[in-house]
Amino acid sequence: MSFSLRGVEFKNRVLVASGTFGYGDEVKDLVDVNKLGGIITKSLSAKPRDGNPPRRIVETASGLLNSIGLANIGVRAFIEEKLPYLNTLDTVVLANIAASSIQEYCDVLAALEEQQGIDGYEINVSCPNVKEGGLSFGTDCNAVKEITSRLRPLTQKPLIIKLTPNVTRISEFAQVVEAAGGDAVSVINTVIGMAVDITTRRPKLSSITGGLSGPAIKPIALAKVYEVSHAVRIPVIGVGGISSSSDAIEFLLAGATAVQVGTASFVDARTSLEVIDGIKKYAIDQGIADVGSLVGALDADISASVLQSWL
Amino acid sequence: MSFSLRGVEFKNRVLVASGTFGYGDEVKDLVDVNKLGGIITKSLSAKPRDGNPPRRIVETASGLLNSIGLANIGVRAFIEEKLPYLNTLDTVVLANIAASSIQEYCDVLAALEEQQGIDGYEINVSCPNVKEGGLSFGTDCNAVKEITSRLRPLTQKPLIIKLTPNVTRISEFAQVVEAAGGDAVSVINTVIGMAVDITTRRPKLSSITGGLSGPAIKPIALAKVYEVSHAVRIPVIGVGGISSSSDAIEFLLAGATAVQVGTASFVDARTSLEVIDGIKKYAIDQGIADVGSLVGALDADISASVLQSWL
Amino acid sequence: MIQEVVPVLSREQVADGLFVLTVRCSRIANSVRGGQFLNVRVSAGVSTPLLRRPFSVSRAHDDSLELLFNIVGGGTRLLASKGSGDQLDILGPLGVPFRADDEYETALIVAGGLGIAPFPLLTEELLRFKKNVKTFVGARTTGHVYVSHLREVHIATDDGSDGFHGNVIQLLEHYLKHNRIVRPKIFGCGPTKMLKALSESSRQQGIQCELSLEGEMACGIGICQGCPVERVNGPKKYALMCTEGPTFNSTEVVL
Amino acid sequence: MIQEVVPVLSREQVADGLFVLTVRCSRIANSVRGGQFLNVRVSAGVSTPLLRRPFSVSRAHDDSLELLFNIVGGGTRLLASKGSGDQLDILGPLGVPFRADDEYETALIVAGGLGIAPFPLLTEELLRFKKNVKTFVGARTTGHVYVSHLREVHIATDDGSDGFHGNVIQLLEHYLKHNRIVRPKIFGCGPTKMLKALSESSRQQGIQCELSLEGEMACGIGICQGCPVERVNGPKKYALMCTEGPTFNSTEVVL
Ligand SMILES: Cc1cc2nc3c(=O)[nH]c(=O)nc-3n(C[C@H](O)[C@H](O)[C@H](O)COP(=O)(O)OP(=O)(O)OC[C@H]3O[C@@H](n4cnc5c(N)ncnc54)[C@H](O)[C@@H]3O)c2cc1C
Ligand SMILES: Cc1cc2nc3c(=O)[nH]c(=O)nc-3n(C[C@H](O)[C@H](O)[C@H](O)COP(=O)(O)OP(=O)(O)OC[C@H]3O[C@@H](n4cnc5c(N)ncnc54)[C@H](O)[C@@H]3O)c2cc1C
Ligand SMILES: Cc1cc2nc3c(=O)[nH]c(=O)nc-3n(C[C@H](O)[C@H](O)[C@H](O)COP(=O)(O)O)c2cc1C
Ligand SMILES: Cc1cc2nc3c(=O)[nH]c(=O)nc-3n(C[C@H](O)[C@H](O)[C@H](O)COP(=O)(O)O)c2cc1C
Ligand code: FES
Ligand code: FES
Repeated sequence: MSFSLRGVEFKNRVLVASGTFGYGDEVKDLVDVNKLGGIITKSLSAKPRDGNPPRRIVETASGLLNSIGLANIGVRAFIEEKLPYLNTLDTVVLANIAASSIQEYCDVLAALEEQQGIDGYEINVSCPNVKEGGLSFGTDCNAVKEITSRLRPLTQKPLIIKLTPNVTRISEFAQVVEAAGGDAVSVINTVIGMAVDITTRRPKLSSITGGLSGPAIKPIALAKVYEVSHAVRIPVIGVGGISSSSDAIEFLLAGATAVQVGTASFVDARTSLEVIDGIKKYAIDQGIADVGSLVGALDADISASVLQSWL
Repeated sequence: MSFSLRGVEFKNRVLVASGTFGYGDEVKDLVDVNKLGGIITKSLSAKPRDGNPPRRIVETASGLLNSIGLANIGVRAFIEEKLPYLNTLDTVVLANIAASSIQEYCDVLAALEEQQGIDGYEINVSCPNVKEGGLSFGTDCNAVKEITSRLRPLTQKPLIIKLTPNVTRISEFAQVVEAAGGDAVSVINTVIGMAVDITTRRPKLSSITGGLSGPAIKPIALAKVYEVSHAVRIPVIGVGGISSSSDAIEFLLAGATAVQVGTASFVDARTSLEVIDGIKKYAIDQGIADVGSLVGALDADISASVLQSWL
Repeated sequence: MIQEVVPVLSREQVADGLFVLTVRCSRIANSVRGGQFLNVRVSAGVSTPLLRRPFSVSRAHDDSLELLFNIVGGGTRLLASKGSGDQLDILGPLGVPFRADDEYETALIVAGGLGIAPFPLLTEELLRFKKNVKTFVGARTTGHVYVSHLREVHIATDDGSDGFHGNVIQLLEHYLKHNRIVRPKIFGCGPTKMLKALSESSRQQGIQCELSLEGEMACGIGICQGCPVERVNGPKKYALMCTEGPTFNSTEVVL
Repeated sequence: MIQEVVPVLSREQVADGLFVLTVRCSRIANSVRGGQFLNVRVSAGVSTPLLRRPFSVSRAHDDSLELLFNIVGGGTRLLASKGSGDQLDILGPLGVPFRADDEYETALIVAGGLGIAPFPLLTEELLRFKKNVKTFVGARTTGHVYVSHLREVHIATDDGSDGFHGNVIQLLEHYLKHNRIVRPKIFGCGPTKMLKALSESSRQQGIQCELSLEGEMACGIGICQGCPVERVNGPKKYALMCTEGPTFNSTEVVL
């Protein structure tokens, strides 16, 4: 079940996704977090962020639309209030970083580098680039390249870039991350979506549009993981709609080295543990000694793929 | 309820989407098709297309993943076998055209122009451009522009381009359509997705990836309609996950001049009629004389929108 | 073809995980023929499961229809939770029925697992057409065997717990070796693997054979193009299972 | 906080569209306090509805809990279909309870519509703390009124079909004008509009007031940040309804 990334050992291939597991301490009554492959923190920015006004969440058909607006306590408070607890855990802790300028990404990472207990970084590039009038870094290949190459020299720990699906060819983004020295990519962040209240005639979310997650987007995430894993050699961490071990195995087969459980943790905080157990059971049932051998083991002829298909 | 496009009157704002209502004759026992705002045919290509091998459909969480491969009878057989029936109908008939070269788009449209009974065209650009190694026309702004400008002189009837959501900024595609003389855009075609059979370790679809439709994608479609309707002046026809009148009203408020019902017709062929009745009822309940006044009537400050949001 | 919201009259568990659901619908009951199916909306107003689910009509009475099914996923689980007092939105009768009234004398019905579903209705028709009917039923184990309303039943179980120890094709071949059947025709339904073997076996023995196929469907009425079956030859490469099947002559299709 | 799959003991319709669901769960029953809630998984194994649904604990017995709810959408419809023999995955007790043991003598409970839900449990506590309890309940019409396990109930209906003709705030103000209450404290729950009016009314009359708020929640345990409530002031702009509420002092929050 284990795998390693730039020398960091993950005890299994199931992590919990940023923003869906808090800072790990909120659920300790419910979940033995030490059993997880890793915890990815809520995105951290340089300063605390209040986040968006209500309404921030809307349930859609098999999905969750959110516009939290990256409400977070900021890197300083994280270090003081949350890191000590995370330090007591026997699992990999990845800090997720969000920012509105490249400098801010660097500052947050540098602040965390000074601390003990962070095993690596996941960079959320689905953030508005204030210099570019709020255009998302994540949809701009050059910005993603620059973020990766500016951060790379700042740390020897694993540097994972989390890609947005809201682009034409996500594999191009993965390729620039690879070229700039990123250790892995997480695929995918939420898909842009919207919901309208027909009674008030207003958008349901205060930010009009938000990010769609949950089972509804699983097929989309899987296609992106498949596309990316054929375009780069660095590991792909699959995320999007995973709520069961069979979902997770789909991602492994499609090319993910590991997976993250997101929205499903809201439905049942123990989902990630069930996914871990389910993968183990599948491996036994199928006579597989090494779960790693499932990664990318899809039996398919890529020539029948994405770009060929008529929609 | 009515609206018009380049002189063609639609009796209401609810059409049935291409590929989800056949050629109109298959469901005549179940649905009074004359009550529809319009029928959009299955995509027609120059030659008949067999379509993809099985398996072509997979149900996902609140969604349908398909890789029909544009199986269709071809424009000749359509003219001989299907058009006579469509000619008897008292509703707008739009022919949807698919092709693997720009010339093929032109040929099919020209062949249809010689016939009576076609009121306009919807162009499916989610097709592989054989010249470009199978890259989808729909993800290439220049290709969409060229398709529109090559087709425009060939007809005086409404020319609608159906856009794919699988791009970074769909509004740019709508803008080139507008500039090249397109009368409207349909937003959206299916979203690329995938599903894996973990027992056989093979993709569930023969084409590996396919197009996701149904309630799962409604939030995505709505966000795209909202984005496009703020970027162009030509009408936007909303499609994606509509299964009820309240869904349809969300699209109208977000900026759609009309809507299409797709996958929901498979669940209940009468959905489109229920949507029409439901919109009428909503208008009465809300004291709205003209359903057209709902179009784009969303009470929202666009500055809070897409590009600003942190995901 | 009609679409109607009909009352569920009863639901009964008739064998291990095997259910019979009876609904009232005289319009379909009066016209349906063996091999045809309904497309059933198992969830109303909810998007999971999204699509209708196809089920053979297993029996038809004056004004009611029986479906025979087992639980394999979310849709059938929901269906199994229905009972008297519930309603069901059904679409049917759909598909091409078995050609019961051909040139032959003895109908050899061959069913694997849930493949028995269409045969009680077909058997009634066959008897009306004065055919001899012999039925061969394969199941995993004895608890799964359900053979009501079938004629002259021969059973095979994979574990030998009931009848012949082996699969239903072996049972059929064994039977044909030891019995002379005049002008037979095979009617088969079951898992694709079994139908493939049955098709091959019938070809070798020179017996005509009609199969009812199974596979995913979205619309059930020929509009989605989602249910292709490869043809052996013919101008079109694929037939649609829902409108040109689900019954096919075994020589027509590639399984 | 625990998560447990518990048996449903009963479901009863107690008024027009109003249901009481009783589940067995001694661990929560022993510790829950008035104003706290459960996050309930109404659908198991299906993705619609996807999220848990929050419900106040309405009463607690030795080993059982009562929820009081009406059907407003898919989740509550599913919940209303549960009954004895079913199981329910619940998470709780969640949230900050009402501060029942403050400095005051008379508790004025003010509930609009389903806002009565948390008050039977609170009433028990209040009586334990030897408070006077007076209850003001507003409903649309008489069929919607359900006042079991409340104390000294005054009713207002919008249509005048029961009790005071008007809304519950008017009823309360009317009551306070005509009765001298010593050291009162208001406990309110109901639609946000009503709570806004109640907050304003209590401010004007100088009565301390605690409100239980309602709004969308995803996790219910402080991890999703999906349930912000604007604070009047303080270093953080928003409080989380699920972990810092759902009960708030009316002067703390902007409605
Ligand atoms: C013409 C026709 C007639 C049928 N008649 C009967 C019948 O009389 N009784 C009966 O029990 N079943 C019958 N089936 C199969 C039945 O439709 C499926 O079992 C049902 O759709 C499964 O739905 P689900 O939601 O429970 O399972 P899902 O969750 O959709 O799937 C569970 C498993 O079943 C497989 N499956 C799903 N749909 C089908 C399908 N259409 N055919 C084969 N495998 C499928 C899936 O691949 C998956 O492995 C028939 C199918 C067809 C096409
Ligand atoms: C702390 C708390 C305690 C609650 N206690 C109770 C209770 O004891 N009894 C009770 O009947 N209800 C209670 N509610 C409200 C209850 O959670 C909602 O009615 C329920 O979630 C609706 O689910 P649904 O799937 O039926 O409706 P949906 O289909 O989700 O929504 C139907 C309508 O209800 C609205 N709605 C959905 N969720 C909420 C919500 N959380 N709060 C307010 N409106 C909502 C939607 O905007 C929509 O208009 C409580 C809510 C909270 C936050
Ligand atoms: C409420 C919510 C908050 C999230 N917050 C963050 C975040 O702070 N940083 C981040 O990179 N991703 C965030 N995400 C995205 C998830 O980590 C994940 O990429 C996405 O939800 C898709 O996975 P899922 O479908 O399993 O939830 C958030 C998702 C949700 C639903
Ligand atoms: C089975 C199927 C076949 C389709 N065929 C076509 C097609 O031939 N041409 C086309 O432009 N769109 C086609 N579409 C896309 C639909 O017209 C529609 O854009 C899409 O499904 C989203 O809408 P929906 O969610 O309401 O289905 C097809 C969709 C489905 C599900
Ligand atoms: S199921 Fe739609 S065409 Fe057969
Ligand atoms: S509901 Fe998730 S933080 Fe409150």
